[in-house]
Amino acid sequence: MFARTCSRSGFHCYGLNSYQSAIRGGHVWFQVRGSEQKVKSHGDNVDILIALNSESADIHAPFVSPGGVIIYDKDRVKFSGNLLSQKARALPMPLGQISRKFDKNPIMQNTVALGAALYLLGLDFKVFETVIGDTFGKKKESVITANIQAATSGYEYAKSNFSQLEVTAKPPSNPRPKMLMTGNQAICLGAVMAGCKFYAAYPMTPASGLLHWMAAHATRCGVVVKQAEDELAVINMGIGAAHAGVRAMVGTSGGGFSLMVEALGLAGMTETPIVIVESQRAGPSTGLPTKTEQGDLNMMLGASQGDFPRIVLSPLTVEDAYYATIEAFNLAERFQCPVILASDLLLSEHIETVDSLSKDVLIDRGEWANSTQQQPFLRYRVTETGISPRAIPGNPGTIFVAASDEHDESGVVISDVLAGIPKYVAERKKQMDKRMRKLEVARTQMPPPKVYGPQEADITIVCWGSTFGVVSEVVDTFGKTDGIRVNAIAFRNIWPFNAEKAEPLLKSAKKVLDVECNYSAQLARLIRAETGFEIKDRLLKYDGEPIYPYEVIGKIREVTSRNA
Amino acid sequence: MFARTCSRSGFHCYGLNSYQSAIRGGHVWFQVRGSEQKVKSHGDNVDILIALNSESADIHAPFVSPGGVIIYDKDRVKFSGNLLSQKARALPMPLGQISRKFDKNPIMQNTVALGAALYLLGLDFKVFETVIGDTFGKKKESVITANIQAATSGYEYAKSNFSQLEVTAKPPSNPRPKMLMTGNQAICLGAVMAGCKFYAAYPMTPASGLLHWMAAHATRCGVVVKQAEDELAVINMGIGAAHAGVRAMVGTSGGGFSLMVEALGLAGMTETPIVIVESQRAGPSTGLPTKTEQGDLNMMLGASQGDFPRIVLSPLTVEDAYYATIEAFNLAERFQCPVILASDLLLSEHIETVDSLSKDVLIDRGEWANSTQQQPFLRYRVTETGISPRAIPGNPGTIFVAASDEHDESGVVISDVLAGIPKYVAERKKQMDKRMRKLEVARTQMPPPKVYGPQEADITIVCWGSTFGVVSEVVDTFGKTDGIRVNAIAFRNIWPFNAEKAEPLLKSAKKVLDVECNYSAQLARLIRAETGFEIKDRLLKYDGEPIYPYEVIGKIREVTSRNA
Amino acid sequence: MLELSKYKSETRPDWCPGCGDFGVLNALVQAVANLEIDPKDLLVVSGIGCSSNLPGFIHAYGFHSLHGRAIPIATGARLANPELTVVVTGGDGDGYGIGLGHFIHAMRRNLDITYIVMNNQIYGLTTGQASPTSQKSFVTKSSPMGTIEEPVNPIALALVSGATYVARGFSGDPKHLAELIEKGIKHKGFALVDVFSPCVTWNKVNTYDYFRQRVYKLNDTGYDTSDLGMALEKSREWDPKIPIGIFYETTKPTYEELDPVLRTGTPPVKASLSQSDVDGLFNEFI
Amino acid sequence: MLELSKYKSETRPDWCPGCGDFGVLNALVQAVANLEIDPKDLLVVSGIGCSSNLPGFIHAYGFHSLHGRAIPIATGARLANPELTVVVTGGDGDGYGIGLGHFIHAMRRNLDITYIVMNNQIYGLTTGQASPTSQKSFVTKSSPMGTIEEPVNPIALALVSGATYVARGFSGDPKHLAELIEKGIKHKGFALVDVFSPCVTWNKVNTYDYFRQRVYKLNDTGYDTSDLGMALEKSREWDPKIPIGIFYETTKPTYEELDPVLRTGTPPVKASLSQSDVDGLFNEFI
Ligand SMILES: Cc1ncc(C[n+]2csc(CCOP(=O)(O)OP(=O)(O)O)c2C)c(N)n1
Ligand SMILES: Cc1ncc(C[n+]2csc(CCOP(=O)(O)OP(=O)(O)O)c2C)c(N)n1
Ligand code: SF4
Ligand code: SF4
Ligand SMILES: [Mg+2]
Ligand SMILES: [Mg+2]
Repeated sequence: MFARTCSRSGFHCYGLNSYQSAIRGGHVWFQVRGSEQKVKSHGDNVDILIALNSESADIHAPFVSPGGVIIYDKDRVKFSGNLLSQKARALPMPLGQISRKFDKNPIMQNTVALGAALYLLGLDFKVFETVIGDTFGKKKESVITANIQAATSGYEYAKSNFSQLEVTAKPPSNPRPKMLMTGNQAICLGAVMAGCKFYAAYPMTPASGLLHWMAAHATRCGVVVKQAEDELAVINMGIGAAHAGVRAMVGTSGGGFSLMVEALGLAGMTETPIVIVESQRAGPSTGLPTKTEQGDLNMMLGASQGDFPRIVLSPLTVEDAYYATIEAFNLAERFQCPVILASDLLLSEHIETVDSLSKDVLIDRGEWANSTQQQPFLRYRVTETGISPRAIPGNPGTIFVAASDEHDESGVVISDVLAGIPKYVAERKKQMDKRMRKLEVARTQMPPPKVYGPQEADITIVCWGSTFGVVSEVVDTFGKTDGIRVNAIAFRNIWPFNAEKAEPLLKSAKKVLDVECNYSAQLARLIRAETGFEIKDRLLKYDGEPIYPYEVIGKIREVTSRNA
Repeated sequence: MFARTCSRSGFHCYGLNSYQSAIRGGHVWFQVRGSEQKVKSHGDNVDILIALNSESADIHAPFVSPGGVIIYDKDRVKFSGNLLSQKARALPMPLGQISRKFDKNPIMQNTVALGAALYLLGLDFKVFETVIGDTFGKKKESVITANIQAATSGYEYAKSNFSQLEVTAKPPSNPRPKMLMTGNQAICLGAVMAGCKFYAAYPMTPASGLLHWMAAHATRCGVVVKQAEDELAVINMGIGAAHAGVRAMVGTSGGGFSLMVEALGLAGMTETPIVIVESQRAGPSTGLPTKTEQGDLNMMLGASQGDFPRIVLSPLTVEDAYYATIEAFNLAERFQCPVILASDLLLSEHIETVDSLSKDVLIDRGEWANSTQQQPFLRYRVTETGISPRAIPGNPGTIFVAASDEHDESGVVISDVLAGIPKYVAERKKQMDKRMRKLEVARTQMPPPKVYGPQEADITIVCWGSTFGVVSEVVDTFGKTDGIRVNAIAFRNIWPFNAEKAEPLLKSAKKVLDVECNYSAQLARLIRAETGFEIKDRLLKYDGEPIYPYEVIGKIREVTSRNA
Repeated sequence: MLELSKYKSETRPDWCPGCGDFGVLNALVQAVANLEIDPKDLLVVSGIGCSSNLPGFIHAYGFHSLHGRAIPIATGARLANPELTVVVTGGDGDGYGIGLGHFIHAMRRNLDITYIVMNNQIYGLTTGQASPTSQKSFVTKSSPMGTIEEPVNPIALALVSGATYVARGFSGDPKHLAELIEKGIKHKGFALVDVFSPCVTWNKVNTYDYFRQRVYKLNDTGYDTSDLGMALEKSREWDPKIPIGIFYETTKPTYEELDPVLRTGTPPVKASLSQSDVDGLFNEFI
Repeated sequence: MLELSKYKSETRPDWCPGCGDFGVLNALVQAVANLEIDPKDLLVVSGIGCSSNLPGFIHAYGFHSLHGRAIPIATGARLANPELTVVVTGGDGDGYGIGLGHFIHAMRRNLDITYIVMNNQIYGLTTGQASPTSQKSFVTKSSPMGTIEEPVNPIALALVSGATYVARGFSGDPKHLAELIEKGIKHKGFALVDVFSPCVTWNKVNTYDYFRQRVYKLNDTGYDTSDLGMALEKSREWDPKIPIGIFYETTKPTYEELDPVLRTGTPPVKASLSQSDVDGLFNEFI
């Protein structure tokens, strides 16, 4: 609600929820950063920390920025204050006491604290009221009133007891409400704008948000949403739907993707377009379900037996998630193969303001057989690009069977009685070559990695996916203020890997630093496999937490100072 | 039976069955090569071709060696003979007519033809009789008699109508019966010798042979054999059995391995030792179930989300399959992680004579907690090698829970209420580091790739797994007779990849040729990812057939003649 | 009735001579011909197995998918285009072994598809291992001492899982089988047709003769197909006689009738790709 | 009886206050204490879910495995060491959703393990989506218009799949539940104990009150637990009253008694690693 108040007030903001699998209690906190400029990561410091229990207070107090404050319940939280940095202030408030006046639900404490925060930052209380109204819109009127009253009390309490922050928010001169969404929501919005008509999933953090949004918008957006019995069913349903002709998407995290591996090859072999969202979390295995990581790249690239074409895109920002999703559908249908959208917990679940997204969506459905197809219809016709015109059930004159067994141009399987006969040995090779040719064509069409920051730099950071957030912030801030010039190469269209375009960029860099949220530098390894270029300097994080700007900056200093 | 007659007569031999998924008919043939020397591949040519239908006759006739013969049914097979090479002979026989005298089963035709072959090659008919006796041992006496009579008739018919081959087999001076087995059987034998007590599987070509052998030997070898409902169950049963303390193995092909992906990470996370045989066949997807390929390396390396230790071995020969399996069990328990034994259809199903296998098997069960363990028992104790002493249920004083969630040293999960708290963020990192340290230790212990042939060579062939068979034959024959000196580097302990040992070997080679049975040169890509070394010359085959010596030789000539 | 030749595929079945699956193929062709389903509107989905090769042998759209995954594929296709007639064909290993979970979940959905299982009580394609319907003590390559598990009872499972049409046929009686399939396709909701379809190569116990001596038709006994309790009892009958025919039939709303998007009537595959109220959708995020 | 404290884990359960799973944990502890099972000989296996966290909260060997795979893990462990008491615990999503196939195949094996399902008719850990046992029309995050599938009936499935002990408990009645679990563990063969274990956070329909008003004990009605037909009938009862207790109990040879290796008596984990007749084995290949 706070983030939305900021965005409606025309501020940029970026919010991240830190939570655990367990529903109950645990250590839950939510951090929001707002600014007039675009906010690209969760940042290092917090301006206002709201601590509802002693643990949160102690853990996060050191990160309250100079000039910032910590608001805590003075009756329940024991807080000494000596963990705070010099210029930060501790603001005890009777949160529980005030909130109990309006509702017995302890969540109301948050609302009181939010009210106080609004005052401290000088935000417009009216905007907040509209947000509350919309958030609880479907609930009882009394809930809305109680919340507004609680927030007002917090606002008033703060007003009479504390002074505003020095860094009070100056509303932008021309306040234009901004869109505020999570990466998951951006993916959903992209999908429905791209004409997705089928979404199947099995709940799994951090991909569940996709299912929830899609289920809530099914009727409105005309998407058949199916929660299936497991991820095996999920992807096969998606493939079935795509075979029948709709644009279909499925979503999961690493564990669920593990179960989709066999069917990935099925989509590859039958040349069925399907979009798979893989929102990574900290592994291996069940790992840390509510923590972030970028540890599944090896799996996405290696999944399923044999060689077949697949495409992997990793959106860099919430905004990019919208566009990448649309692109994913187009690529899937153009190349008739599975497309994996590699997200992660940080991207999927953090909330961010986005500049206006284009409503003008280009849809490319690829090549289709027309209904007056010459007979016999060759669904898997060998062509120069490897792309064979598609057809779907219901269409007259294009009857064929899609088979996971190797088949000839017409789709007839050649794995049984025909296998080993020279003519069909050759036929097999032709089909392999045809399929893999699509990947080669796709490779040449892949854009180069995104170069961000100055042309000339002392150090070039290599990253992919959501890590671009913190990296770009460092390029923008540290890179502009410090003597060290920093730029970044962000890999987003990851596979097929366009080595011709990537290699010169890497080779011309003065120093290269790989920044990834995983143990084994999976992107760096991919780069070496495809270009031979080895990135020796690496900032790798795999403790479940996202990478912080100060960590990147520290590493930059280390690398640039060494034998400089 | 023919191969066994050869091996009992003291010959080396190598046999390969070519067949299709369909049970019935199709194009089925079996080729055997025998020699006094070790036979390392299926070879290019056949000495005796037995064709029961016209199709087989036409397809294989061109490959009959000079001096060789084709035996066919003169009543049913239309065979012109002009497909034969100059010095080869066509030998029509009334196979059906003779065989019907003894049994109405058309399979008996084979036996008649085999009898003829025995004569043509000058083999001892008595040895053949013992083989028939053993093969049909459990069946009725009458079956044995019928078979022997049919073979005798064939033998006699050939004797009265044809002359023996010029290349008649000279029995070795000191005929010692040799062991004859398939790769699958060598794996099974290795497993039971290593003390495997649990084998689970779901039928899948070309791994089914493992299940059949194990099921037939369950009682005798004390192995609990479980055919499960699917491969998800298979691997999880294996992990459960290993957790309870036995040496456990599971077997499948690529499609089934796809379903095991999630549990591979479970074994990695819970540090459970398990041996997984992955016998590759031509993919992607269902592909060509009865054809060979080495296309699943990417999958084996990338399977399952996140980073965790795994080990991949690819046996080079049938003999090596025996030793690699024993090693796999030792590595699995030493490093408490999953070990993948990468076989393929060619290795798993071809039959080969092996020199005596050692019965002296070294068993290393790794580190164990003793029962007077200090309390609390730390199952996942952080150690220098990353290896933590194990314990199993039933043992007093070492109670713990194995969890797929991230956990602390004692095994308590830290993914729920504890996640995100700084102490446990650090704990998570420690566990990741600990697990991955095992992989580093394993890496340093991995032997260098096998160098085969002369130290100095004009061209060095890089290969893995069963392809070593044809490659080593070319090194032995062509490499010794032609002016071009050839040697080979065979990768067998594939992962963790020991770059320090591999790189100098590759860099010092004059020319390097990569020979693999897959489309995308998966091994070459791995080598580049790990060493930066790019192998540009490649012989890649992916039409389902194994690589033939003449193909390797052709490629060698091409590469060495180019800018020589 | 359409001509049977309309459904004739260019590809000759590769089944062993005498395989029960021929009878099933013929019965299916007869059924769709009787129902006058245009081949272009018929989608036959299968998994992997000898039986699962069937889609290649009938002239209709087909999807020969993965071992055990035919039902999810069919579900997706049907949800995308409910104007198609969707028939799933496969084996006992495919459907009652590796695919068992999907089978049961599909039945509780009551999606309007027809599932024909060629139950030969063996894994045919992989050359003869025990299947989930293999009788106890059955000796196979994977069970040399005989199987020791209770066989799955697909009829009983269907009855307790919400299937609205549950039948069993015998490929030795293709006329009766064709009727069962025809009714199954006509039935609105999930229809199971389990078929005794002997594997002449690997199952030497459950042969044509075995079944000829045992099967009898429920229909001939004045059986009431609306009585679930009775159906459950009949589903447990095996020795000395085995019932075939329709065990149970009922009417319940189908998934298609209940799904909020499908019940609007437009098949998703024919819906426009663009959103009708883009501005409203975007405004939700402000 | 052993002291309950023997089974006390160092780790405090992280369930929401009031969660039904507390009752199940307590009942399980009571049952194993009554049976005097040494914690070192008890192996508790689970999948993933709130309920599947249970092994961490009892002092015994445990395996907290993958979502839906607890039964195969337990099967492997039990086959390797039949001297262990193996108890599987998990949720409705885990066991009747993603794990449904394993569940049914396990029952037809009649392996001697006890399966306790904390059935809260919701996906708890993932914050409230429809589960396979969610009642029709149930509104959740993933079914905002209400679910449209027939719920799975685990009791009926167990009855037709060969389970030899089939019971249902309620965590609001932990004493009765402890008895059911104790009998289940003592029972030779596969025992299912389905438990109504309310999720106080995400399921506001099937609450303690909901069940308190509806459940009655079969035992109180002079019910005959050996009558499969009657058990099937009872398994379909829901409105207005819901039976709890033992639905069905029978004696059949267990898998352990039939397996050719296990029936020799030595648990594989204690068998020597070396082969007794190496020469004979090698000679087979000559
Ligand atoms: C994941 C996977 N595991 C195993 C196989 C191998 N396989 C192919 S068909 C089959 C069983 C066939 O039995 P069934 O479904 O009864 O069909 P039938 O051949 O008897 O008609 C198996 C195990 C496979 N294709 N995929
Ligand atoms: C393969 C896979 N898919 C999805 C998940 C996410 N997930 C964790 S628990 C759960 C469902 C939990 O429901 P249930 O089994 O009923 O347990 P409860 O939390 O209700 O006790 C899901 C879907 C997962 N861990 N693994
Ligand atoms: S093996 Fe059996 S099921 Fe397969 S085609 Fe032959 S008879 Fe039919
Ligand atoms: S969310 Fe529900 S099931 Fe999970 S601990 Fe809380 S009450 Fe129990
Ligand atoms: Mg079958
Ligand atoms: Mg639940």
